[in-house]
Formats: sequence, C-alpha cells, structure tokens
Amino acid sequence: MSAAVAVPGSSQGPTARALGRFVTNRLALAGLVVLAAILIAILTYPLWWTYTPNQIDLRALNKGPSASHWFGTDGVGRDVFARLMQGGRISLLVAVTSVAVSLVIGFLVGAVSAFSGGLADGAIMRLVDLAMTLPPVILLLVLASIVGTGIVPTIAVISLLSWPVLSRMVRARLLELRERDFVVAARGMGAGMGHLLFRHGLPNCIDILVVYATLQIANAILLEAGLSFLGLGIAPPEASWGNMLNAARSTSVLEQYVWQWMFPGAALVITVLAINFVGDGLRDAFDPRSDLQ
Amino acid sequence: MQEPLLSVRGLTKHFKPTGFSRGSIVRAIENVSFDVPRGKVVGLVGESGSGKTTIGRSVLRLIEPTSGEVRFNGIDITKLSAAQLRRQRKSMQYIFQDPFASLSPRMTIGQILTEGLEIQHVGARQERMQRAKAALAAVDLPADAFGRYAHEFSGGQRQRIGIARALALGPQLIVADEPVSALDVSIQAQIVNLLRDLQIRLGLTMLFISHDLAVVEYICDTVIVLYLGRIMEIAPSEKLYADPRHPYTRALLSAIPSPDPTKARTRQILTGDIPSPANPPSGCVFRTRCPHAAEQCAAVVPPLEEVSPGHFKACIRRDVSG
Amino acid sequence: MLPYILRRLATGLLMLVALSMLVFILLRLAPGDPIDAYVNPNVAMSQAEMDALRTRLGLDQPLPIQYLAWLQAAATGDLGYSIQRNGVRVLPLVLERIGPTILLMAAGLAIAIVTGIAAGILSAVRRNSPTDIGFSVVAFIGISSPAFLTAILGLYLFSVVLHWAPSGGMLTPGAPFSVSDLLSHLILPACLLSIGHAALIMRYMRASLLEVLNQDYVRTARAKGVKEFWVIMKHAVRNALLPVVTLIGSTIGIAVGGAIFIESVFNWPGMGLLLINAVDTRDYPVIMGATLIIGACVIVVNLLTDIAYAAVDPRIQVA
Amino acid sequence: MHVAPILDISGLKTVFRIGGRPVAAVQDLNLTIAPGETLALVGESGSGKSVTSLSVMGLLPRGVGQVAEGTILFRGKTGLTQDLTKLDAEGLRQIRGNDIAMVFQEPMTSLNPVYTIGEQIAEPMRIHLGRSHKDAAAAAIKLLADVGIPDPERRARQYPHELSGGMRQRATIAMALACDPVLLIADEPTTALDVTIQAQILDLLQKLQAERGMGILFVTHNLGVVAEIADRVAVMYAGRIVETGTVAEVFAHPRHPYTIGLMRSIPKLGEATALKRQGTPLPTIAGSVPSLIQLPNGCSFAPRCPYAIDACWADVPPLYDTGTGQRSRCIRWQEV
Amino acid sequence: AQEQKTITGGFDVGPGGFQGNFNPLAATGGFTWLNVYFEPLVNYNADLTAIDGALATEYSVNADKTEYTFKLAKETWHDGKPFTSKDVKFTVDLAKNGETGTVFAARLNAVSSVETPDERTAIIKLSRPDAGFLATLTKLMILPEHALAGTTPKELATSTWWATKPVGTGPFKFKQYVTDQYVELVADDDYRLGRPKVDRVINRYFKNTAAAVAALRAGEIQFTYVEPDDVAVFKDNKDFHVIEGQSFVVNYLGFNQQVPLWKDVRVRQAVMHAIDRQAIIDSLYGGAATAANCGYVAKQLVPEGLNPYQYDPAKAKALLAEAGWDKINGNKPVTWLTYYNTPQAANVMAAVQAMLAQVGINVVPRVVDTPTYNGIIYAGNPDFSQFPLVYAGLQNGPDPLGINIGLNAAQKPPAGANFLRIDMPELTKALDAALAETNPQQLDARYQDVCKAMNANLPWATMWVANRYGVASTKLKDFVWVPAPAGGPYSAHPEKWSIEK
Ligand SMILES: Nc1ncnc2c1ncn2[C@@H]1O[C@H](COP(=O)(O)OP(=O)(O)OP(=O)(O)O)[C@@H](O)[C@H]1O
Ligand SMILES: Nc1ncnc2c1ncn2[C@@H]1O[C@H](COP(=O)(O)OP(=O)(O)OP(=O)(O)O)[C@@H](O)[C@H]1O
Ligand SMILES: [Mg+2]
Ligand SMILES: [Mg+2]
Repeated sequence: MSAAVAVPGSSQGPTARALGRFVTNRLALAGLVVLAAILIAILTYPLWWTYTPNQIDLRALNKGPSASHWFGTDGVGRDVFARLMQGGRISLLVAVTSVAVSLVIGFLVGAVSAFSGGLADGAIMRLVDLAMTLPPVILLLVLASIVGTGIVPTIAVISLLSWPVLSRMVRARLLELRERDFVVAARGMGAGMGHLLFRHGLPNCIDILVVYATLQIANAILLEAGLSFLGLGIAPPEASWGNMLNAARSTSVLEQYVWQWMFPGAALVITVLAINFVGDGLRDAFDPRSDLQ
Repeated sequence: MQEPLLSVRGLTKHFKPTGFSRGSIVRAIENVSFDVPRGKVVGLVGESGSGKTTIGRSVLRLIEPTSGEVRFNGIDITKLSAAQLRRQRKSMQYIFQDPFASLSPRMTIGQILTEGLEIQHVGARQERMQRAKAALAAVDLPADAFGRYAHEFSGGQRQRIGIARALALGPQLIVADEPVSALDVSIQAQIVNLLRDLQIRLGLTMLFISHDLAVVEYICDTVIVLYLGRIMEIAPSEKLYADPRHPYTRALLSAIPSPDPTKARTRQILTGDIPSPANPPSGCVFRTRCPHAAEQCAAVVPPLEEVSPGHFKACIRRDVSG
Repeated sequence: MLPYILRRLATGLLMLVALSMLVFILLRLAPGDPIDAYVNPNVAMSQAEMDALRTRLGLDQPLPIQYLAWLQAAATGDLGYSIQRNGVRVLPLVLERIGPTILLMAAGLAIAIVTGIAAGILSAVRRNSPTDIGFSVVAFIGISSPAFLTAILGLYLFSVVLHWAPSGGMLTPGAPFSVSDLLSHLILPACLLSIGHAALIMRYMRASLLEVLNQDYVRTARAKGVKEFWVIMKHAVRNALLPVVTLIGSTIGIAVGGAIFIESVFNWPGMGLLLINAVDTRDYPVIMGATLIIGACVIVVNLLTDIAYAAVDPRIQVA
Repeated sequence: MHVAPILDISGLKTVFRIGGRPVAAVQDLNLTIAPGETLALVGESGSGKSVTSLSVMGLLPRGVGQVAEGTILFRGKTGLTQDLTKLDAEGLRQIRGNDIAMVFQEPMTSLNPVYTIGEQIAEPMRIHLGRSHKDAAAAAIKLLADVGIPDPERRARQYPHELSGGMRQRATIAMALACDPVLLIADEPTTALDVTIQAQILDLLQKLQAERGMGILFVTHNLGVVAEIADRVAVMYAGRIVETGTVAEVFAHPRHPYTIGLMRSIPKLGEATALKRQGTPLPTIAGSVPSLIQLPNGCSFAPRCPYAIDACWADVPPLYDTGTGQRSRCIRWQEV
Repeated sequence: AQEQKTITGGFDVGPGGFQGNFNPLAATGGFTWLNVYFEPLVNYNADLTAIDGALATEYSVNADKTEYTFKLAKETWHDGKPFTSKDVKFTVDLAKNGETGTVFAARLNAVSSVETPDERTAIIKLSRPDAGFLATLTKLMILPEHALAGTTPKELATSTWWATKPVGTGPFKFKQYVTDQYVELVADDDYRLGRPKVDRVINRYFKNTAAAVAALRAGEIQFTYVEPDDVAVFKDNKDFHVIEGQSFVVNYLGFNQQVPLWKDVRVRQAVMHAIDRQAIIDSLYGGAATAANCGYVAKQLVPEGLNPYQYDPAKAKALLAEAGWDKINGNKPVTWLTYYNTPQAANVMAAVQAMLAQVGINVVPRVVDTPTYNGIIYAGNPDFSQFPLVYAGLQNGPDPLGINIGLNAAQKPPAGANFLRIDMPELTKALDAALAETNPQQLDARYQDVCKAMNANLPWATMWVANRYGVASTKLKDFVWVPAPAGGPYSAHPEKWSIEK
C-alpha cells in the first residue's frame, strides 16, 4: 500500500542518521574539532613537550612567554604550558565525571519524584528544597573534613552540590511528559517505573540534560577552584585549571604575570564554548524530528 | 444471555483542583452505567468536554475513578492491586486520538510496537519482533517501517501504527479514543474500514469514542450519547439514526453539515455553549440549551428509560421526544 | 489567596526547623570549632585554656541538649550571641545585613535582568546572526569566569586604574550619609555581580523567545498589522518572560546568601560576607542565624516568585 | 455582469527551503475573489491551503518560505489595486488587519494568553484607524456583541483561557472584523470546534458577510462546510488547484477524480448503516497525500487515481475549462 | 568648618589583625589597633627589644621576681574620669576571671594579689616567678572600673559596651563602629602626651588582602599590611613607603612524634639537608627572610657552631638510606598539613615538596583553614595520621620563650600546645632552665642552649624567619608600624602620626 513519506537518508539506521545530522551542524563540528585538539594536546603533551608540570626552577620565576616556555613560567618556575596541559587532564576529568554523576543523581531523583507522584513526590521535593536552601559553604566545610583532598573526593563533592537544580528541571519536564499520550500508552501496557524512567523519561530529558551538562562543566571547573580555598579539591602542587586561576588572587600575578591566569582562563572559556556547541549539536542530533527543519 | 465483556456501573469521576488552581471539583462523569458485550462495538459520542476520554481512561484505570465499578471479564478492575492490574493490561488496550502525540518521537516504530510485549515479558526478542511485524502487516504498513521514526509518517499511517501497537499485545478489549478525528476525510474512511475489518476478523470488543456521529454509525453496534458527563441516550445504531429520541441527539445530528448544497437547510442550531462541568445545571444538565426545556427539567435528574428494546433515553419530556 | 500563603508559610516554618537541625549537625561534623578558630596557630595557646573557653560557651554539652536549647531560644526569637564578636546579638546582626544584601542583589539583578533580557531578545530575533553568536560567546565567557577573578579584576580596573568607583565598603567611612555616596559604592559590585546572572538570563530568554516566536498568537499579531517591534515587545516578550521569571526567582533565592566573593572583595556588609566570616571563625550562633534567615528569605522569595508568576500569567491562579 | 475582483492571484508559486532545497508548497495557483463572494479552498492536510492564505497575508515564515513567482493583486479600501508580492514589509503591515484580516484554525493558541480579549480586539483599531484607547475599547465591546457573545462588557475584560473554544473563535472573528476588512481569510475556523458550535460559527459568518459585504476566502477540508457556506470552491491537491467552479456545479458534477473521491469518502448520515449491513467498506481514496519532496512527475494524483492511465504520468495536466465555468486538472475530465 | 585630618588604614588586615572583636580581654591579636584607644601598663618599644612603661611611668621588680611595683601616669579616661590604681586592680582581677571570656586567665595564674597603696601605685604580687609576666602585661589593656564595675563578669563576656562605647586612656577616643565596615576614632584632646596631630583615625575592614591593596592604591586608605608577593608593586613607587620587618615567627616542618616516620634523627636531618632553604629565600622570598637553624634567628640568641644543615641532597639520600627510609615509609605519600593559604606559601610548599621528592620523601600538602587545622591538631583524641608532618610557624619573639609551649615535653596537650608530642629531654631541660632563669644577663645564654638543643635534636626542621610588610602612603608622617606577631603590642605613639594634605 502507501509508502511512508520518504525523508532523505531514511534508509540508514537511527545512529547513523543522528551522526549525519551532527556532521551537518557546522558550529558543532567546529566545537568538536577544537575539543578534539585540546584533548589530544592534553593527552599527548608529555611526548612532545620538554617540561613537566611540577618541575620547579627557582632561577626562572615568573618569566613571560618565550620560545622555550610558550606560556611562560609561574611563581616557582614551573612551565605554565605543561601545567595547563596537566591541569586540563585533571580539570576535565573532574568536571566530566562529576557532571556525569550529578546528571545521574539529578535525573533519578527528579524522574522518580515525577513518576511516582503523590506523597513520595512531595517528600522528595522537600528534601531537594532543603538541599537548595542550605548554603553551599557549610556543606563544603563538612565534606572537606569527611572526604579530604584528591580527585575522587573532589568529584564526589562537586556532584553532591550540583544535582538539586537539575532534579527540579527534570521533574518539571517529566510531570508534563507523564500526561502525554505515549507515556499514558506505556502505562496502559503495564509499564513499571524502570521502563518509564529509561525508555521515556531519559530520552525526553536529553535536551535538559545536555544544556545542564554544558553549563555545569564550566561550573564544576570553577567549583573545583573554589574548593581549594577550603582545603578541598585538588591538592597543590598538582595543577588544575581552577588552581591556576586561583593564582590570580595575588595582586602581582593578577597584574604583572598575566600569563599565569590568562592562559588557563582562555583554555576554560574555549573548552566550555566548544562543549556547548557540541552539546547543542548532540541535542539536535538526538532529536529525530530535527530532520524536518 | 452471555455476560458482557465489560460492564460499567455507576462510574463517577471527579477531578479535584490541585496545587495552584483554585476552583471547585470538576464533575467530569457522573453515575455512568453501560455494558459492552463481547465482540461488539459500542460507540460513545458527545461534544468536547462531555467526558468521553474520562470514561475511556477510567474503564482501563489509566485514571482512578472516584467511584463505581468496572467489571472486565467479571473482575472488578477498580479493586485490583497495581501488580495485578499490570498483568491485566495485556488484554485491554487504548488507541489515542492524536496520532502525533501518542507515538514517542524518540523511538523507532519497531521499538514502539515491541514496547508492550517487552513490558509484559512476552516471548523472546525474536518472537516479539515477529509479533510486531505481524501487527504492522495487519494494519497494512510495509515492514520497512520498522526502523523509522513516527514523524516520518503521515497522520493516517501514524494512526495505523497506534492501532498496531494496541493489537500487538492481542487484547480482548480496545478502547479507541477518537481514533479518526485528527485525520483527513479520505484517511478517516480508511481507518474506520481497517478497524471494522480487524474487529470482525479478530473478534475484538471495542469501545469506540468519537464526537462525530457520522463516523460512529458505520462501526458501532450500539451508540451512547453523552452530555456533560451524563448519558442522554443509548440505542442500537440503526435506531439512533433513524429515530433519535433525545432532543440533544437530534440537535447533534442536525448540526452535521451536509455535503449536498441542494438539500434544504432545516438546521436546528443550539444556542450557547456547554456549561462548565464544575458547575453543572441542576436537574437535566442539557436543559440550558434545550429548545424543549420545561420548568420541571430543572428539578428532576431524568432517569434513563427504555423507550423500545435496547433504546434508552434520559428525558422527561415524553411529549416532544416523538 | 490568603489560605494558600498561610499554608506555604507553615510548610516553610517546618522547612526552617529541618534546615536548622541539618545545619547544626553539619556544623558539628565539620572540623574545628569556634575556639579552634580563635587561636592564632603562630601564638599557641594551651589546650586547657581552650577547654575553659569551651566550657564557658557550653560547647562541651551533649549535642542534642545544645540543639534543643538553641531551638527553644530560637522559638522565642532569641538567636543567641555571636561567639567571635563580643556581645553582639545574632538576630540584629543578621537582620542588619539583609538590607545591604537586598540592595546589592536588587541592583545586580536589575542590571542583569535588563541587560540579559535585552541581549536575549536581540539574540533570538537575529537568530544565528553575528550579533547572536557574539552575544552567546560573551555570555559563555561570563558563565565561565570565576567569581573571584571577575571581582578582583573589576576592582583593579575600575577602582585602582580608572578611579571610577570606590574600592569597597558601602559608605565612605566617617562621612555623613548621602544617597550619591551609597550609589557610587554600589554600582561597581552590582555590575560585577550581574555578569553571571545576565549571561544565564540571556540564554534562557533567548531560548524562551525563540519558542514563543513560533506561537500562533505571534502570527495573529502580525496578521493584525502590529508593527514588528511591538509584535516582539508586546506580544512575544511578555510570554517569553514567564519561564525567565522562575529562573530569576530561583536566582534571587540562591543569591540572598550567595554573593560571597563580591561581598568579600568589596567588603559589602551583606549576608554573604557575614556568613563567610562566621564560617571562617566557626561562629556557630551566627551561622545558624544567618542560614535561618537566608532560608526564610528563600522561602519567601519562592512564594513571591510563584505569586509573581501568577501575576504575569493570567492562566495561573494562586488559590 | 462582471465585478472586478478584490483578490486576483495568478501563477502563484510559494517555495519552502526544506533540508536546504527549495520545495514548492504551492504552484501554478490562480484564484479570484469578488466583493461579497465566498470562495472555499478545500483539500487534505498539507495540500497548501494555509500556505496560500499566508502568501496573501505576507506572513510566510521568514527565511524559510517565500513567494517565488506570480502576482497577488489586491484592491483595498482605497480602491487602489496593488500587487502584494511587490509590497515592502511596511506596506503589507498597513494592509494586514485593516484591508485583509485573518481568522486562524486554532482558537486556543491564536489568542495571546496574557492580554484580555477586549485589548486584543481593540488593538487593530488603534493601529489602523488611529482610535483612542477608550474608543477602541468601546468598539471592541460592540464587536463582541456583534459576534453573538452575551455579556460583552464582562467578556472583554476576561483572558482567553477563561472563554470556551466557541467563544474564543468568535473573539478572533471579532478581532478580524475590527477594521471592517475588504477580504476575510478564514483558515479552517471551525475545524477545532464541536459540530454544534461549528454550526453557530458558520451561521455567524454568513450573517456578517450579508451585513458587511466582504469577500471571504474560506479554507477548510470539510466538504460539508463548503456546501453550506461557499459560492465557489477550489479543490487543492499537493500544492495545485485541481478543480474549481461554483459550489453547485462542482458538487453536482465533479470533474476531477480527486474531488469525486473526496465527496464519496465523507460518511453520510444514515447511509453507513446500510453499507455495514451489506458488509461493504466505506468508500475511500487509496493511499495518502504524497510528500512534496517526491512529487510524481505527471499528475500528482495519479498514484491514487482509479482513472489513471499512462499519459497521466507524463506531464502535469493543465486546468481544463469544462465550459461551464468549471475547471479541472484532469486529462480525462470528460470521462469522469 | 575646618577640614578634618583623617588617617584611614587597614590596621586589622593580615595575620596580626583581629577583626570584629572588641573585647581586649579576649584578644589574641589586633593589638596595634587596640593600642590606639586603650593602653597597657607596660609596652614593648617600637624595636621590640625592651619593655617600657606605658600607663605605668616606671616599674620595679623585687629580687625574687615575685613583686612588681608600678608607678602610674596621671591620665583621665576618655569620659573625663581619672585613671587610678583601682582600675589596674580591677582589670587584673577581671582578666583572671574566666567568666569574662578572658584569654589571660591561665597566663595570669601566677598573680596572687594586686595591691593599691595609693592612687598612683599598683603592686602586683606573684606566687612564683614568671619570666613571661611582663610580656603578658603588654597585652593586657587597662579597663575603667567606673564604667564596668556595674556589670557582672559574665555579662561582660557578651556586653555590647566593647563595640559601642568603650572608654580607654589612649590617644584616640572611640566614636563608632559600623559593623564589618570600619571603626572611627577621634582625637582625645587631653591625652597626656599631647593632643594627637590628626583628628580622626579610621580602621577599615577588609576581608581580602587584595582588596586592601586596591584601596591603598586607589588612595582611599593610607596604610595596610600586604602580602610579600604584593610588595613589588609598591617598591619603586614614590607615593608609597614599604615598611619591612621581622615576623618573629619561625616557620618549620613539624615532625609528629606519634607517627613512626620520624623517630630516627637521621631522617629529620635528611629533611634539613634536602631543602635548599637559601635558594627558596633568595627566589621566593626575594631575600627577605633569614634561614633558621633553630627556633631563633636573632644574633644574641644563636650560638656559634650550629650545624648549618647545608643543602646536600646526596647527603640527605645517604642519611635516609642509613636510617632505612625504604622500610620506614619509602615512597608512600606523607600528608603535609598546613594552615598557610597565601599564594606565596603555596609556591614555597611546591618548592619544598619538589626538593623532598628528589631525595625520596613524598609529601603531599594539604591546606586547610585555621579552625580546621586547630581542630585536627588539638582534637581531644587526635588522629595523628592526619598530620604526620605540618608546615607551621611559632612566635619566637619578642619574648623568646614563646616557643616553649610548642616544644617542652611538659607542654603536651592538654597542658600546652606541644601537639607534635615532642619529648626530647635535652631540649626540655634547656627550656626549663630558661624559664627558671632569674638573672637577665644570663637569659641570652639560656636561649642559646635551647637553640643548640633544637639544632641537634631537630624537633622541627626549622626553615626561616620571614619578613613581613606594611605599606604606608608617603603622606603619612611619623607613622610607626611594626610587623610584630599577632599585631603587637608595641608603642606606636599614634598621637604623633600626622598626614599631609
Ligand atoms: N486531569 C483533569 N483535571 C481536571 N479536569 C479534567 C481533567 N481531565 C479532564 N477534565 C475535565 O473533565 C471534563 C471531561 O473531559 P474529557 O477529556 O473526558 O472530555 P472529552 O469528552 O474526551 O472531550 P474531547 O472531545 O475534548 O476530548 C472536562 O470538563 C475536562 O475539563
Ligand atoms: N514552515 C514550513 N516549513 C517547511 N514546510 C512547510 C512550512 N509550512 C508549510 N510547509 C509545507 O507546505 C505544505 C503545505 O502546507 P499547508 O500548511 O499549506 O497545508 P494545509 O493545506 O494548510 O494543511 P492543513 O489542513 O493541515 O492545515 C506542506 O507539505 C508543509 O509541509
Ligand atoms: Mg477526549
Ligand atoms: Mg492549514
């Protein structure tokens, strides 16, 4: 009988088509290229860069950018470029993992709350409210003592701080979704919580999750910087972009040795922008309907 | 006589205002009773807001009825636990009005069709695919639709997919909520034919909801006319069209525009809008728009009376219902 | 309306009790108490001396007793004394800070709202144009700049280098009060504070307006012959504002206790500065009092946001 | 007698950019509407009815759709005839809402939720007629009364969500009539409404037209509605008009297989019972509307047409004049 | 009206400050500022080399060091009432009463009585000699009996008097405190040493050193403490005058004796040899620090022939090998706890860490805030694994016995602050001897013994005593500021401070 309305490329599988949509998005591609370049540089720098991040040189303090030290040196004569690369590893690892963890927590809490409704919903949301009303400094202070420093504790702390806002957004979206016909249909077929969460809730929150994740990556990197004030975060002298930005607390660094914070700052902004564009691209690519545009 | 597959008694649903919204309780349906015999199609017609969807969803317990009982195969499903209900769901399925909203935009047709089977743990993956493909074939869609997304199909095709999804589980009862209202005329007829065909072939029992009396006529054995959550008239379909007894039914029939420009227009236009179900008129709810309303209509809630075998109406003005 | 507000306030009160309990427990879990904060490690003090101070402050009592005593007093409006500031009662101390905080917040948010919304509108209307991309890039720089860096950079640039604004505080010390003096102290921290918020508001406004521009009623407005400018400003923007109102609401909630960096760099005598000082010195009563008041503000602001939402959107009824 | 039409569309082609490629949503379209005349534009979903109306209004989504060819001559209140496709944005804006007004399909979404009904009705009068706020508000109340809304003072102060669907549609009609337009474009104004309300609205439109004498372009997919309201009808299929003529002629002697199919597939009250008894299915048109991206070469209806012959697949047939003022885009029009 | 002469400064910025607390009985810092409106009986001179009279014009001590007689100056309180010996007695009694929230109670333990034979004489009797007694008195601000006698000691602890209308005898009178913003003082016209040259002194509060520096450069304040890092900005600027001075705090790596790592002195020696202190001083401190081979760096306290522990990584490695470091710990990370959180400290620690890593000691810095640090080390039941090694500082002057509390075996908590549980008999003996020494001429020799014991036993790996900095506008004349630990006290003579237009 009648053939389906043909759409270009409809002969490929869903993943291939998502990919196809992604590669036609120029900004997203540019973002991906930048991101890939940053990642490759970060991962391979020990192979082609002379300096190591923690190698001090007390005779070459605070030297500006030069042929041998592209991005200059810092207050103990460490090579800023090497620290930027090493710091990128740490910062991105911390940011990406903590965002992933808080995505999971935030999504699950919000989705379970929305789909269970009633008393459970009320109770969960009050808890979320409580978590949001609590000033973060206090939470940080306590976590600082319980978990100490290091990558894993840092990830744990950042994840724990950031999920409540997300769970609210997820809940709002899913409360609306819950009444949509295709979800009603799934319930009409006897779907339980797990099915609703992952087959319907998750795919339909992708845009929220992507937007949140891209914004949160920047936030996580900055939060990590803030943590070191409280004796949390990445222990010095291990480099992270946040740590490096923190050096600008010193007036002389801020004014005279701008390369010590400008470069990590720029790296952060560029990465966040790239991630954002890639995120936008991914969101569109995951949306099968965007073919229609 | 055989026990009906579905028997609804005194079904009532009141929506309570939630959260922000002020306002009184919405009496969406009030004390509705009817039977759907096995293998038959019962039509439910009425204007927007008359409570058709509410009945359809209460019957499958997609929303919790306020009171009343719904016997399916003799079991009162309003009393089942969540787990028991989930098992029952296999044998009762829903078809939605909006072919755009009822299919997840993020799932392929294959995923949509096997979803129910997966939930009900029917067979292995292979078998589920088989059954889904069979359902797809039953609604005349090509097998290559399996890997595509809903938005790549026209409205009529989407509605077929919705039907296939309901069929895949092999239900005994189908509640079809305005399955053709959103479709073009030329497609409407295709879908009605398809449903009719499937119903006969598979011996399905169906509750067919529509606001369009003309569509209902072809597919239904019995028609229930609903107004503001109350049943106005129940009749076998031949009788209803040939001899409508309730003033509301007659107004409804006459309001349908006739595609024949030469036909003399003897339309009876109802004045005003449907009153709010939050604040329904006393007595007969239709009296505010009824050309025959009399004083006592405000006082008495008209009972459903049998005017001829199988033909019931709820109107106290015997004189005008000729 | 009134019963609704009362109901919300009642739940709010319960939340506050839960919050106080949580903060109390968290504080005791945190390392270091007020006495530890008191001691300059370069000028050592004996532990016996420290313990004597603890006893005087009742910090040696069992925790539940300490909490109940606090709660009982709090119920009568007595939030106790600051440990680090001699003789200062917590309640007035905290209340004194609300004014400056609200002033700074209000100014910062006003700037953020105006610029964020304006930029959001321009971006959405000129979607994918250089203007749009430019605004987006600026917004992302705003979002990814650490607060302390913007604060310190801003301070240096505008105060030290350009001499456009005083370097901190709320009023010139020792000078008689004048509104212009207050404003001159306010403008710089408020602007710096607005950066992050403006960026976020801009992103949301843009998304929301793009959504609204596709709505039927915008087409209806065009069909009526409404000038394009007014189509956007009158018909689209007001609807697009609705989700932004919620965002702003939650921002205010967070911001009441939150402009810690700006307040500490500019020495703005607000809640953030009070709280961070109190945390630095483990001034338990002040921390408890400040979180309580911040919590109360958040609850009230949330309520106000909901009411404001209903005011902007006639479809929502606050019952 | 020949009255100069107020609207004369000729050779209209409107294209959309879909996936980077231009796709013609409407092409080769000719239409005229005389003063006081109602022309019904019928066709299935996606056939280009709304695109046609939006082309006239100059409201095609910017950057996506645009008029590629053809002229839209319109004679407004001033008596001056202008080609709307050549007008600049400001010129069009002055005509919109004033000379040409439009009623949209969805009464739920085409009113702005945050302004009162009265405010929205008054707006075009303030814009085009320079009325003061007070005057316009008073006029809005009168218009509400004209379209049969009881208690208009109170309704004018209410917001759209406080009105029922039927009332909202009346309000949008009132809004369209505010400046006494020469031409009213009604894009499926009753599709979203109940039959009882639809009957009320159709009645209202007929009454208003009789009073004000405006031309109406009535877009619908319901042939029953066409029969009730229109003088002439144009049937669209896949972006082209396939048949036009007076309502009486076309309904009596449809000259295009698509029109025939369409008319047959409308369930007629009381007849279905008979069909059911015989076990015959309802008559249908097989298949579905083709995608604009992949139109067949020749007649776009050929794939679904029971009369199709090889020649149908060769070229797009022209509109044949059947001699009775009726036109059909079918090479076999004489046989059908 | 004539333009008022005002000096505005950040007097409580930096480690010597004590913002927000106005009760001098509870003060553990901020004496520079307190001395502008209060006065102690005796005070250090501005070189911190001797204790001179302040409110006491002169004082004498009896032979067995148990009776101190003070001749009091003629002065009136800011409210016009005369200052008498009654006030001295009242103040000392108050300071001994724990209920007032005083931090002096333990330090004044030895005081048995205060006698007031006449209005201008006060005699303080001790139950036993106390070498630190006069140093303690420099921090005890004399309080007006007439204003406070009506308040119970307990109420005094939480009285608002301190921050609203305190009455002192100093050159300036308290005018107002604007919470967390500033304190404003005005000249006391009848100050006994002459009316102050300026009309007002304002102490502005800064949470952030960087903000204070900005205010200084913007010309809004005329003085503040600055971090060593920031000095460079002012060094060659003719508008500013950099004040440099000893911090009197010795920085050290403290070895926790409760963990098995540092039992062997060779390991401790290795740490000393592994760190190139001179390089760090030259580069990271810009030369503005003095390497310390014991707790002292002042010439008269440091004996000849100390082991200089020259930078010698090879020797360090050898020592570690001898001690069997591989078995003791090897390459496992050792937490290095500190409360120093300035950018400079971070750099120093990075350098030290790198140097220790070279010889095979893997330390991992953990920077926490002061309360956390104190909370960890002074915990009732401390978790020693949390601070096997600390980076800290301890006051070594102007009273050299300041380090006793952290090193004497008798000062293990709870008695004192020897939180590292150092128990080195030779050192304890040397400290006790210094404490008991009553002959001032012999004191330096005793301190040299302490230094020798430290140098040999290495309870700490002593690093250096760094300089501290203040920056004043060149408009300020006769301005005295001394970077003393905890902000003094010392005689700064604020009445002589003046400012150019
Ligand atoms: N979740 C709900 N909360 C409150 N009221 C509701 C809810 N669902 C339905 N109603 C109200 O119940 C009444 C019946 O609604 P229902 O959807 O059953 O009507 P319907 O006959 O299906 O109408 P339509 O033809 O528009 O689908 C309406 O007045 C509706 O506003
Ligand atoms: N904004 C758009 N972008 C791309 N294509 C469009 C757009 N609007 C309309 N089209 C295409 O133009 C064709 C005609 O659409 P139109 O809206 O005119 O149909 P219609 O006859 O009004 O249908 P309906 O009865 O559903 O309103 C459709 O194929 C549609 O896909
Ligand atoms: Mg319905
Ligand atoms: Mg349309």
